[in-house]
Amino acid sequence: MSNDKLFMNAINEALDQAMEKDENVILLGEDIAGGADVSHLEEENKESWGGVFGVTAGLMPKYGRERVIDTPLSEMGYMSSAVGMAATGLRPVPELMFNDFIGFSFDAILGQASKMRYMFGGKAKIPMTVRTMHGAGVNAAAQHSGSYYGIFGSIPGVKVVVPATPYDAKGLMLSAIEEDNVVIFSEDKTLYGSKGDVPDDYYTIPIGEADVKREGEHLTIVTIGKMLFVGLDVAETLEKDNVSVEVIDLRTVAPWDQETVIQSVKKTGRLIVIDEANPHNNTATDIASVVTDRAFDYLDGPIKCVCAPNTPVPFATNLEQLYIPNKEKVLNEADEIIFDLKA
Amino acid sequence: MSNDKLFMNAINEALDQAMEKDENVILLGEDIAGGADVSHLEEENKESWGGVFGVTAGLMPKYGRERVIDTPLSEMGYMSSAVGMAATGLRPVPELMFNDFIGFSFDAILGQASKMRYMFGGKAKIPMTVRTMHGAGVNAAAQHSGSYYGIFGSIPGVKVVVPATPYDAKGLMLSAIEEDNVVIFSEDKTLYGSKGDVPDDYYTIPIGEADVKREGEHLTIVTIGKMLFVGLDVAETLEKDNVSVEVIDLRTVAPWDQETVIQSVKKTGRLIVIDEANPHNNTATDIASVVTDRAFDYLDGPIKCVCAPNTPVPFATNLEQLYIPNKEKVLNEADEIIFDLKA
Amino acid sequence: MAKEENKAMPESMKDVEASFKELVDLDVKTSTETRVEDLTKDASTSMYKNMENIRNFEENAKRYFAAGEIPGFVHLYAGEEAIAAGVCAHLSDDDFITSTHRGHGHCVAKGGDLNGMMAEIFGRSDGLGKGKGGSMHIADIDKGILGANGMVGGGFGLATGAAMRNKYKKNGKVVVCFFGDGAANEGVFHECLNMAAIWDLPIIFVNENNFYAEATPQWYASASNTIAERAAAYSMPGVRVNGKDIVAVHDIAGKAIERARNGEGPTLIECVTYRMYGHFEGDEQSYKAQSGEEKEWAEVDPLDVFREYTIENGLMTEEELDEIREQSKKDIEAAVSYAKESPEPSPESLYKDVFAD
Amino acid sequence: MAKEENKAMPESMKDVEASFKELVDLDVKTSTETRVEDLTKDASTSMYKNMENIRNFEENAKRYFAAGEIPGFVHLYAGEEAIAAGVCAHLSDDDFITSTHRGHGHCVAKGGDLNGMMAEIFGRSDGLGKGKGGSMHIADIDKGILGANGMVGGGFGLATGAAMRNKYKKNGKVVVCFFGDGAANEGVFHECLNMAAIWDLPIIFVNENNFYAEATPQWYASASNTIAERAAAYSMPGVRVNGKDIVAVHDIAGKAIERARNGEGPTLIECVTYRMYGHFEGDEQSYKAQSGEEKEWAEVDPLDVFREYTIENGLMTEEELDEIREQSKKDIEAAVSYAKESPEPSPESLYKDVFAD
Ligand SMILES: Cc1ncc(C[n+]2csc(CCOP(=O)(O)OP(=O)(O)O)c2C)c(N)n1
Ligand SMILES: Cc1ncc(C[n+]2csc(CCOP(=O)(O)OP(=O)(O)O)c2C)c(N)n1
Ligand SMILES: [Mg+2]
Ligand SMILES: [Mg+2]
Repeated sequence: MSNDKLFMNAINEALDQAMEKDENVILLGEDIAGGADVSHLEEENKESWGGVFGVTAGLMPKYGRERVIDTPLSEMGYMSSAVGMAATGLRPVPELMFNDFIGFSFDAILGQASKMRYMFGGKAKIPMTVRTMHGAGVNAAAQHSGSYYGIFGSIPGVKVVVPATPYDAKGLMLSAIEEDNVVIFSEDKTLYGSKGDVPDDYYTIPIGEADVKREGEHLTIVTIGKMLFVGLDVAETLEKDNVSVEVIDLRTVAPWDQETVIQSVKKTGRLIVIDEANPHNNTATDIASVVTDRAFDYLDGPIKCVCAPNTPVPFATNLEQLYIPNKEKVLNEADEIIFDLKA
Repeated sequence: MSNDKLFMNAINEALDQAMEKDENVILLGEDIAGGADVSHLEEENKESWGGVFGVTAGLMPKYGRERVIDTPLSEMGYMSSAVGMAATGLRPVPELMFNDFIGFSFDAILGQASKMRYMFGGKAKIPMTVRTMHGAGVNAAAQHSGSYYGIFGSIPGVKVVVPATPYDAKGLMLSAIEEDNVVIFSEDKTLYGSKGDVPDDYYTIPIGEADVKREGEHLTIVTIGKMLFVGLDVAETLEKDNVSVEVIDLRTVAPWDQETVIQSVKKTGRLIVIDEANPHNNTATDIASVVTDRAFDYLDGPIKCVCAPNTPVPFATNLEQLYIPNKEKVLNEADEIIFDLKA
Repeated sequence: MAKEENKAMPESMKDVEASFKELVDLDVKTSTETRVEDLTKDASTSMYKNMENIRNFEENAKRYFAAGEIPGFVHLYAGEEAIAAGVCAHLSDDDFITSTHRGHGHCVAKGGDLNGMMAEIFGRSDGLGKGKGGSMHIADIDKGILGANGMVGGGFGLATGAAMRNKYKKNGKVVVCFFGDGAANEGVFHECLNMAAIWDLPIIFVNENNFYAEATPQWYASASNTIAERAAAYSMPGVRVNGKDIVAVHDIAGKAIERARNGEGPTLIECVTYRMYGHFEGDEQSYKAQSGEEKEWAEVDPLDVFREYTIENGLMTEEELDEIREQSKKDIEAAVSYAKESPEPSPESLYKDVFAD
Repeated sequence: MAKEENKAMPESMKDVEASFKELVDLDVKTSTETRVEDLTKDASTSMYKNMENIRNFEENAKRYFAAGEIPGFVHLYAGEEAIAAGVCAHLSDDDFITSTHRGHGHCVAKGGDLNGMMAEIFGRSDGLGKGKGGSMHIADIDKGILGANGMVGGGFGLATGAAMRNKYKKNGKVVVCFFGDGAANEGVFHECLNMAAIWDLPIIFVNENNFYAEATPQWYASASNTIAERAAAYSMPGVRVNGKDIVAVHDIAGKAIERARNGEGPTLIECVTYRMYGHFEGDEQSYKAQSGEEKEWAEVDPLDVFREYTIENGLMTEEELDEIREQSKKDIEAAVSYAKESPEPSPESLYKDVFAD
């Protein structure tokens, strides 16, 4: 059975089923339950917040505070503790509330989790899934709106997942938790309220596989996370000009699915990558460079990367909307490579 | 007057002249002097280490401990303190001993220094130069050998400099300290012992300008830091096959010099970028994607990025040497785009 | 909690010792004496004016956030006015402060322009940050405000660095670092208090212990009963004071700032307080106690406490106090109009102010 | 300092109280009693054997580094043997430790394979890390060694997490986190001691205060006189012990580990010691004192201290001790031969072990 569920509930359901299945799965983070040691809540086995946006609501009451751990404001401490838990056999799922807080806990990933197995000659496993949140769109300003999955993706030993739909979110989360490696699971805060079909049963979606969300002939658009909807929107519009667009949802940004993308580009000869990250040294430019290298002779034009500008995220609504890649920007870039196609 | 100086001495001379010129220039870091509060050293105004590799030796005795500050092992504390110093009018030059330690102090750059001016509507200036050290080659293993200038380069509001020669190191350091912005000055530890001509006088080299270290017609090789010497070596070799190579030393990796690189590619039609960073989401892929976009019609073949593999840095000498991009790897990649040129 | 419920200090809290004891065992120095002679009428007037301005600023922020005119995250300082107003009374424009995500109060008390602040949280071009920073990033460096900070603990380093600068310049200026009970568990607290202590920096670490970090109680998250006692680990004086009592805060802060100006080094001051509203607007606050001493603390209105005090001690009359209140309401309403009339930022401004040139 | 100069404990250091007082004013509990009845001959034998193995391992690491056969950074543990050997005597393979950049001693004492360790620092394929980690990354998870760590402070979180796991599994196992005086100034020290305390984790934080962090003295970098006194900020017991005296270390560690196994929570133990050589090989050590009490500490050889003790207390004879020493020399030489004969890693291994599949 399956039915329409919210993106945030799909994640919650995945966490619930993973915890149900394996007692080694432990959640920890700031206020993922909330109200720890508050007597009137404890008495009724109640949580307070269930996460700043309620994504983990209901899990503490069901699994108890020993498996849903509210931590002090100590990102370096609890993130690196999660690495220690993973190295000793648990499957921790730490939450870094906003990916912007990586500034307080980066060594847990860069210095420890991503390198231990290699430095120890393959003798360690770090089965850890870091839940975090990225993206602009809610006026959270420069310190709470960044998209840093590309930084994580540059680190050897780290896998990075960015789901766009509730269905993918659940299946990818369950795969991530099954993984014996460090996985950064980055959620776009503006997608939590989106709805989609999500099977009730436990199912997984392989990490490392992109998903062709729409097939097309003339132009390939690769998208990351929320940008999928910009890509689909662009495809609708261009269809009116008889330009057939293939939209590929990357889903895993590291290691990203080179075969699927290159196969598509060999068919269409044209590529646009949409990535909300800042424009330099990001996943979009990585894709552009790999595709130019591996499919150069198939390209009918330059590869276009549509990203956020090279600025922090602004607060004011009008500026923030201008910051996020949108349909108009993509269409402008597209013009340059599809003008010959337009009837 | 000018003469042969060591790379490390060129940096030391730049720091010395900057401190001489402006009393607001303050150095701070771990053991940049060494022996703080050790009576027998204090009595003779002696330092102990002058930095782990002696790069800052002699500056404490000359300027005193109030301008050359040994800090506790508190990277987040002293790096973010440097931001506070800069925001209030000093020109701090904090040293992050190894760039790998960014895991302990990333918020100082990502969350604070790079965003303050923007968030405050242009009302803050952060004239801070972070000296740090990258690169493999001395068996320092995975936690002391990374090349992370590409991560810094992805952050809006941050400039990143990676010098390859003593001459450039001095001139770029003096420019960095004159800058009213955050500059990451990343030194390759294996270059400290290299020698080159360095004028004794105070001089600056503009940040953001690449340097054509060798002119050529058929192939452009863009290099970062130490990779310059791999590029020049390759050029020598290919000359024998009558392939004329232009070697561009990027010098500033963010913002990198698009005009110089593109002008060269428009002339040669071929580009190889050599970058010791891990292969994904790095400066090389950024260059490849921008050049494909802006000079697509001038390209006679795919752009090749020669980088470190997607692994941590190994300890054993033979593996570490295999890890670092070298002449053979570049020549292999080159073959694919210049076979038609070889006589 | 509706505003009219607010009380002045309950008897139990008049004796700080006692009330803190109930809250948590107290084993650090506590200020009880309130040195009236220190408080001139002028000082009282400007402190009360600041408290009213903060309260009215927050009430309006609350109203216009609810009305959807102020976007983003808004963390209100209402209920904690005595701390910012009491501490900043000792500072001049060239003393620095670092603030937090709950920063409106600090910025008002330190002299931040009310119009510019209000326009900023509305996201308008005349805001102190041209509408690019918003509520969590209000700053005014010329007024000595190094910025509200969205990163919990982000202020420790900025403040420590500013203090290093003051020490180097030998200018007799001090820095005040405001931070919460939750922030005290960030590693950078440890690093910066240690550095401030070994270098005898002119800095005062002012902790605002409002019982909670979001929905997490201080008594759960901190292994130490009090924040103040942590000062001992840095051979630094640690003091705990009733943060609802501006006279007590002003007294202790004055002594600490004096020490700092004289080059006698840093002080950690823990001010126990309670926020009037949720962690941020929209917080249902199911974690808050509905009875007992916590509730008592919640119901204390520091403005009422000070009104009572000034009247009892003949510093101000009720009429004078009401006049200040009315004027403040007018000033804040003017700030709201100013904000509403200010245009949204120009599209080009998105690309500006990344680098200084 | 040439090895022959080493002394057993000078009179002034026999009374720990007194000698610490001279070192820095001490205001924390200190272990002085050394409970002989606890020390069986077997225990003494294996502790002494570990001390000898560490010493000989380091002497050889020093020799082959000088000969250019061991590359990279090498931080020697010589002079600090009593700490690792005394603490690990209480641990079994399924208790965990986290180590530091100065990790050879911890790994030997925790049962790390000598051949595999030596091959690792030589960078050979039979090393514990297949030659990919080297001196700063020796690990053997099956032996409960979560790794040496090149990041100062890197061990705090790993250890705390392992302790959270033990608490969750209710398995009665403990974790020991070794760290230096310099590491105690990293923010993660604060975060992890606080977490360990609020959750009563089965963990022992063993500080190795060897006077210096590289060339920076503890008395300069730490605002607290001692590391142990910082425990109070976490309502945690803090103890200071003579780290040159393995009997004292063994005694205190035993009590702390017992507490942890019984679910009574964490302990911070500061072991005062001194390294025999430089921070790393190549360090000229111009910062070290040439006279006074620091010099006295420098000259104490913990092995001689223990030899004297075991003979005086009739636990072992000089002959037995010498025999252990000789055997240890042989074993380490065998490890060196093993390392030298081991091939360098295969080129393909560069690309392996990044991900588990
Ligand atoms: C580094 C960091 N971690 C977490 C957060 C999310 N967050 C914002 S405010 C807050 C609670 C802060 O509590 P406290 O320091 O007591 O200040 P208060 O809100 O009570 O004034 C948290 C966890 C953040 N903004 N920054
Ligand atoms: C995060 C980090 N900062 C700095 C360094 C450089 N470093 C290596 S060892 C060391 C000193 C450590 O001192 P201490 O903790 O006292 O240990 P000891 O060397 O005395 O055993 C420093 C600064 C590092 N490796 N990691
Ligand atoms: Mg609080
Ligand atoms: Mg030390």
